[in-house]
Parts: sequence; C-alpha cells; structure tokens
Amino acid sequence: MNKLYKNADDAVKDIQDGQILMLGGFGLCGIPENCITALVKKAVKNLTCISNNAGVDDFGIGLMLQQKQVKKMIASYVGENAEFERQLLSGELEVELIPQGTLATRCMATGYGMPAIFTPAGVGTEVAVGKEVRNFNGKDYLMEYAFDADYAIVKAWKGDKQGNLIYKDTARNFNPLMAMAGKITIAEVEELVEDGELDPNFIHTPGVYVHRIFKGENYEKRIEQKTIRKS
Amino acid sequence: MNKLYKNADDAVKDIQDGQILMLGGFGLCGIPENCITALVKKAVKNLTCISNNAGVDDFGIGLMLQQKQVKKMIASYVGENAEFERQLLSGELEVELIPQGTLATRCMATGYGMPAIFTPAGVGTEVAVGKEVRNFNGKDYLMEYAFDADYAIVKAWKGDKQGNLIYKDTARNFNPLMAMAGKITIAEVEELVEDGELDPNFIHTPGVYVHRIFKGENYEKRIEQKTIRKS
Amino acid sequence: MALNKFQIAQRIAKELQDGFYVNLGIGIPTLVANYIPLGIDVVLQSENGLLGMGPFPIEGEESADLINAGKQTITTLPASSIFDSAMSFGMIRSGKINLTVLGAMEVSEHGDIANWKIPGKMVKGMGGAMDLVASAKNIIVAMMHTNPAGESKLLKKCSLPLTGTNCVKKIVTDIAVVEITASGFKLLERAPGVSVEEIMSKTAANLIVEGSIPEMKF
Amino acid sequence: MALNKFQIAQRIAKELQDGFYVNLGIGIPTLVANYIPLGIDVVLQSENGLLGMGPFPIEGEESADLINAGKQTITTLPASSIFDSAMSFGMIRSGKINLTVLGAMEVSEHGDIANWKIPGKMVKGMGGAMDLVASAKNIIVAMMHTNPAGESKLLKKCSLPLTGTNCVKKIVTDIAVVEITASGFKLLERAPGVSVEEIMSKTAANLIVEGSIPEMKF
Repeated sequence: MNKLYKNADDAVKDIQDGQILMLGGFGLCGIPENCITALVKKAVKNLTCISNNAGVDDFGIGLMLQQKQVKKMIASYVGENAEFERQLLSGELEVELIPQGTLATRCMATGYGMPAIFTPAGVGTEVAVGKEVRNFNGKDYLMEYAFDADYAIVKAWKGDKQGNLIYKDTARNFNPLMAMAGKITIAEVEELVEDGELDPNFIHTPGVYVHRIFKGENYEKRIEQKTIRKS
Repeated sequence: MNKLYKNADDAVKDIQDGQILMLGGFGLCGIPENCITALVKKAVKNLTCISNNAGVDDFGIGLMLQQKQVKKMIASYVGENAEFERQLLSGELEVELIPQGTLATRCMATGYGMPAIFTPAGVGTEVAVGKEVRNFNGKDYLMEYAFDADYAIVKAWKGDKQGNLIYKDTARNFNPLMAMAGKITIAEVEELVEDGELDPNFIHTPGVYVHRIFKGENYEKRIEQKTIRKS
Repeated sequence: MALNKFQIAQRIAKELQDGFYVNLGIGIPTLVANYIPLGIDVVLQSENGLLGMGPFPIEGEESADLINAGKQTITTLPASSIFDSAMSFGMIRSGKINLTVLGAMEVSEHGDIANWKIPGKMVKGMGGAMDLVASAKNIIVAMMHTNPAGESKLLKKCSLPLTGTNCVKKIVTDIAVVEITASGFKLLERAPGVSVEEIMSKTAANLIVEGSIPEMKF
Repeated sequence: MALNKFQIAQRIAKELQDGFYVNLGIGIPTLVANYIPLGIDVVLQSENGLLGMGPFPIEGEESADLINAGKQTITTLPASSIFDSAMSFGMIRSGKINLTVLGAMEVSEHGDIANWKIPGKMVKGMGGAMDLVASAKNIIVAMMHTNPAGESKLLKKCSLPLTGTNCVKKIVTDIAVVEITASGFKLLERAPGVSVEEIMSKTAANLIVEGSIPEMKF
C-alpha cells in the first residue's frame, strides 16, 4: 500500500487534458503550491478547476491561467487577477460562481456519499435559476449536487505515509473537504512524519481519503494582505 | 456569556416531561453518565430519547428505562437490556430503529442547517416504507430528515469555559454530532480546562454549539465487553 | 452631520449583546470590532474557518496560515477554534451566529439585499455572502445612505441582482438607523443634526416615521 | 468435510488485497483479522469511528474509551485515526471501504441479504448493517450454508425482512464459495471432501456449476 510519491511531478503525472481538478486553499492560504507548479510545467490543458478562488496574477491558480490551462473555473470569489478578467471578458475562460458554503458543502457531500444537499443560499437569486427549490418547515432551499472531480489536490501541514493529514490554522479551509472528494486525492505536506507520530485523536483527514502523498518543497506561502497592529 | 454550570442537576434543571433528548455515546462508551443520573433523580417522564443504543439494565439509558422515564426510543441497536425488552413487548415503550449511519447523518444535518439528507441505507427494506425514494446517477436513495431535539446531552474528555470540546478515542462517536444538534446542548466533561489550554487546531466541537458545560464526577466508564490478548 | 465610516461602525457596535457570535463582513463591518462596548463579550466568526478572531498581529508575528475571510493576517485568542469551511457554513446555516453585519449596494423595503454584482462590470463573486444572508437570524447592513451619484440605496425594489431576499433586519447608514418591518422601512434614529426631512428625501421608498425620531447616541 | 468458523474466516482472508480498507462484522467476520496473509497490508475500519483497528489490549491496558463496533476493548496502531460516526459512515457511503465482510441469516440469488430481524422475535436493530450493505462496493457474506434446522440459507428469495438488496458479491460458507452473478448463484469452490452434489442439495436455488469445481485451498 504505497501512497508515497517522490514529488509533485511524480504525483500529478497522470493528470490529463480536460480533467476536473479540485484545488484546496482560501485565497493564497493553504494552496498546493508544489502541485500547481508541477501542473504548469506539465502544461496540461482544458482543465476545469474547482477552487474557492483563482489565485493572483503571478501566484496560485493565476500561474495556470497565465498558461491558459484552465477552461472553466468553479469558484465563489475571483478576480484578484487581471489575466483572469481578460480571459473571462474575451470568452476564453468559462466561470461558474457559486456561494462559498455551497461550494464547501458540495465537496463534503461527495466525501460523505451524499448525492445532493439542500441549502438556502441563493434562493431568490440568479444562483437559483434552473435549480430545484424545495420547502422544508416553511423555508425554501436549493438542491445542490455533490461534485464529481477526477483529482483533488490539497495542501496539509503534516502527513504520514498512510495519508493521514493535519492542517495548520486557517490553512485548513477547503482542504479536508476536497481531500474527501477526489476520485484520486493528492496531498502535499510541509512535513512528512513517520506513521504513529500523529495522534489518532487529532487527525483532520483520515488516510483512507488520500491516495498520494509527498513532501513539498520551497513553500513561499505568500501573504495576500499583511495587516499588523502597533504592538 | 456564562456557560458554566455547577453540576449535572444544575445543567438539566429545566428539562421537562415529554421533551426530546439526544444522548451521546456508543454502547456504554462516551455516555453522559452524570446527566443520566441527574435525569433519573429529577424523575422527568415521557421522554423521547435519541441515542445509538439504550444502555444495559443497570447502566446508561437503562437506568432511565427502569424508572419508566422513556416513552420513545430512537436508536440503531438496542436490547442488551431485559427491562427494555419487557417494556417494548408490553407496549409501554415505543421504539424506532434506524440505520446507524442515518442516525449519525441526521444529527449532522441539524448541526449543519441541512433540513434533509439522502442515503442509500434502507432502500428496498422496511426502513424505506413511507419515505421518499430518489434516484441519483442510477442509484436509489432515501430522503431522511434532520432531527429536531430540545436538548443534546454529550460527554467529552476536556472542555473549556467557552464550550470548546475534545473527545478521547472512540468515546467520540455520536457526541460531536449531537453536540451540534440540540436547541440546547449540555456537555459534561472529565476535565474542565482554562480558556486557551486547548489548541484551536484540534477542537472537535467549537464552543458555539455548546450552551452549558460542567465538570462531571465519579465516572464509572463501565466496559461492556472486556476483551484482552495474552501479552 | 453625516457619520463617517468609523461612526457607522460605532453605532452598529451598540447592537452587540453579551455572548453574541458575530460575523463581520469586509469594509465598514470589520471596523465594528474596534467598538465592542465594555463588559460585552462577543466572539467573532470568520467564515474561512475560525471562531474567536483576535486583532491583527504585531509586525513579525503575522502568519500566511492565519487569515480572516478578508484575507488579512490576524491572530487567535484563548479559546479560539478552527474548523473547515463546511462546518463554518454549517454553523451559519444552523443559526448559531447571532448577528451578521455586512455592506450592501442596495436594500429593498422587503429586506432584499444586493451586494455582489453590477451588470456590465467584472463580477468577482458572492463569496460567502449568499450563505450568510440566507441563514443569519439577524442581519444588519452597514452602508452609505446614497451612492456616489447621490441616489438612494434604500429602494422599493432592488435594481441590481439579488444576494438574498427578505433577510435584512436593520440598516445603519451615515444619516439614519432604519428598521425593516413588515410594512417597510421604519426610521429609528437620525445622525446628529440630520433632519427627518433630509433622510426622507434621500430614501427612494416609503419611510415610516412615528413620533419624534431621536438622534443617535454613541 | 465442512469447515469450522475459523476455516471460513481463513478462506475469506484470501480475498484480501494489499492496501484494502476493510470492515469486518461481528462473529465469524471478526476472525478474518487473524488470518491476514503475510505481505498483505490491510487497514481495519470499525464503524463507531476508527481506522486502523489493532488487536485486543493486554490485561490492564484496556480502556473504556477505546472499543470497536462490537463493543469489545481494542487498541490503536501507528497511523490509526479516530473520527465521529458521521464521517465513519460518510467514508462507507462514498465507497472508500474496499471490502465488507458480514454474517447473514439469508442471502438471495440476486444478492439480497437478510440479517437483522426475525418476525416474532425481539428485534435488536440493524446497527450499521444497512448502511454497510447499501454502500460497500464489495460485500462477502460469511455464514453456515444451512440453518440449525438444516434448511438452506441461500435462497431464490429471502423470506426474512431485508437488510439490503442486490449487494452481496460472494458467500463463503462451511461447504462452499459461491459468487453472485447476474444469472444467480455460481459455485466457485467446495470445502475439501464436500461434493458438488451435497452443495446443490443444500442450496434452495439454482446453482450454476461450470466445469470441475476445485476444492478450497488455505
């Protein structure tokens, strides 16, 4: 049962043009930097990317956008990114915007084997167009489907060889949800630890959900908005 | 924002006859021993109890059954318990048996604000009678509703004054799910710690879900089946 | 005199009650955290997965792994908790957040809100706003009473694409505090020195005015 | 000669593949853990919330807080993980468990299974069995070929209330290994010294027999 891969190039090597990828992270926080670099290098095209955001011009998914690798972006908030806007306006890039909680819960639904969920988010708005609306206890909900992604690519803080993962602070965000939702889940970790080093009580993602794991390198961990207070 | 209660009697004092209670635990593992004792003492009647199991004759929910406090039991597996069987056969006790995963997921649905979920468990069986069946991608699912409970009563290992909880080993089971699902959630803990002692990264139940917390006493933590190996 | 954005935040802070779990949106709402009244204990939720959001870090202690939903570096507090985005919106949907404060481009007299999209302009997305407005029990909008062109942002009906319907409970603007009732906008307070007539003239919908309207107090 | 329960478990263990996540039910299925072939790495799931179930503890090291779904005291292993019951059944429903082994009272030629309820007797409940059989990709039933009255437990149609439909892939009994195909029961192997005729006589449904049927090997 070897889940251990050498590096990002090794872990993403079978990703094909046209596939559907989930990428963890919120803004630039907790994104799978190594795998994004490897995907850019691999020059795989026509991807559908499911991720809360689309990076910035020169970092995160923005790097894949620069190389025109993304056909469709499914996200809740985009456009910290001039190239993204250009491709969107020119029609090169298709974008589906969905509420953040809906995005998160549709990932969880996949990992939990639930084909659809109900959420009130978007009722009465254009997000509801074409969707089934259902009333429970006097309140309307939209039925939203579980995602179907070929690969989920996540970034964790620490992981062991069985694929158990823990995340640090708010770099957790979508990562454990997407980790559950890939047909194949690839995890890059800052620290690869020996089996038994992680306390079973405090595993965020049980290894059963993770198919490939490798130790990432040279994390930049860029800060989008550095805000500080005077001591 | 005082969530701290003196003891079990204090924490359950407003529970009324006829209310719906969720009680955490799997078998006798991770059950809210102190609150059960307090409920027996309080002699509140006609309760509906949602719990995976119903205890044994002289421990757990079995103690409430002895006092005929339970009108209806909603569980996945019962009957390690002669008094339970007697009351069931005599018609004094109503029992609704539901699949364990359905029970767990209906608790989570409440805590996650999802009015209903879909599960394949029970399709084609008597569990499906009267329920909506829906096909997704060629597979049938039952629609099951979120629970609506007046109180959720859970047992945690450690908790702080804000109600943040962590559980130990498989005593976790239904506890964090039910903790999310009570209109009022009461948590009893083996150790009450100062705010800040629990690592924010490893909280199982965020305090927002917990309304009352107290340090439990004299935990018996009975073992149902002691199985050991030779060294 | 019309309030500045800090004063709007300060007025909203008076709505906080002890024990509230609060989600503050980007912009003016974020400033509310600076005016939490003494003796009032509130817990701030950041929908990217944090309860118990602390202040900005001091220089050198910022971490790329610890940000709020506005992507700003922040800190945790004792008894903070961190969770994934599904649980975060789970607690929002199940009504565990007592108060949500957010900005808006338009609010209708039925409590509809538009704050995510302007047709013809680049759309950045709704982020968590649709989830928040669809679920929160108590929603206060913080915004200017009029847009830069001087047009009312309080309307009979929103002209922009909606974020949510029938959800806003109260609006605090630079000139007024307005409640949304079953009968429409109801004026509760006016900014110091601003007349009821001025507020009415800047409100493009019926404004219920009962009795004498007090000035806001801080 | 018919197998005893340990031999049934031993035969089922041969179905394990390296890297499998496996859920073993109560009774004979639990015994499968004792016969995991050398060089094969499997992870046992216990549906009360544990992946990586270890052996029973040694005397004095048992803990009331660490039990399996059969409520027996157990241990963890390096790289075990513990989770709540919703995630546990979440991974079951989403097909992450490669193999489920459980006991049965009856199995039909369509793969229906009955193992939770006998009308007229005290019903203890389905526990997690309905979730497991509705979701697992690969389900093997471990049971005696006939009940104590000598009647076949392999049937055209189950007579008892069902636990799940169309789900069992294979049955290992004390006398045979039977696959469930689109055309019904197909005999794969027979217990050493047990004849095909005996198996057919003890099977109350059509039994497909193609070519010569090998004896089980251990």
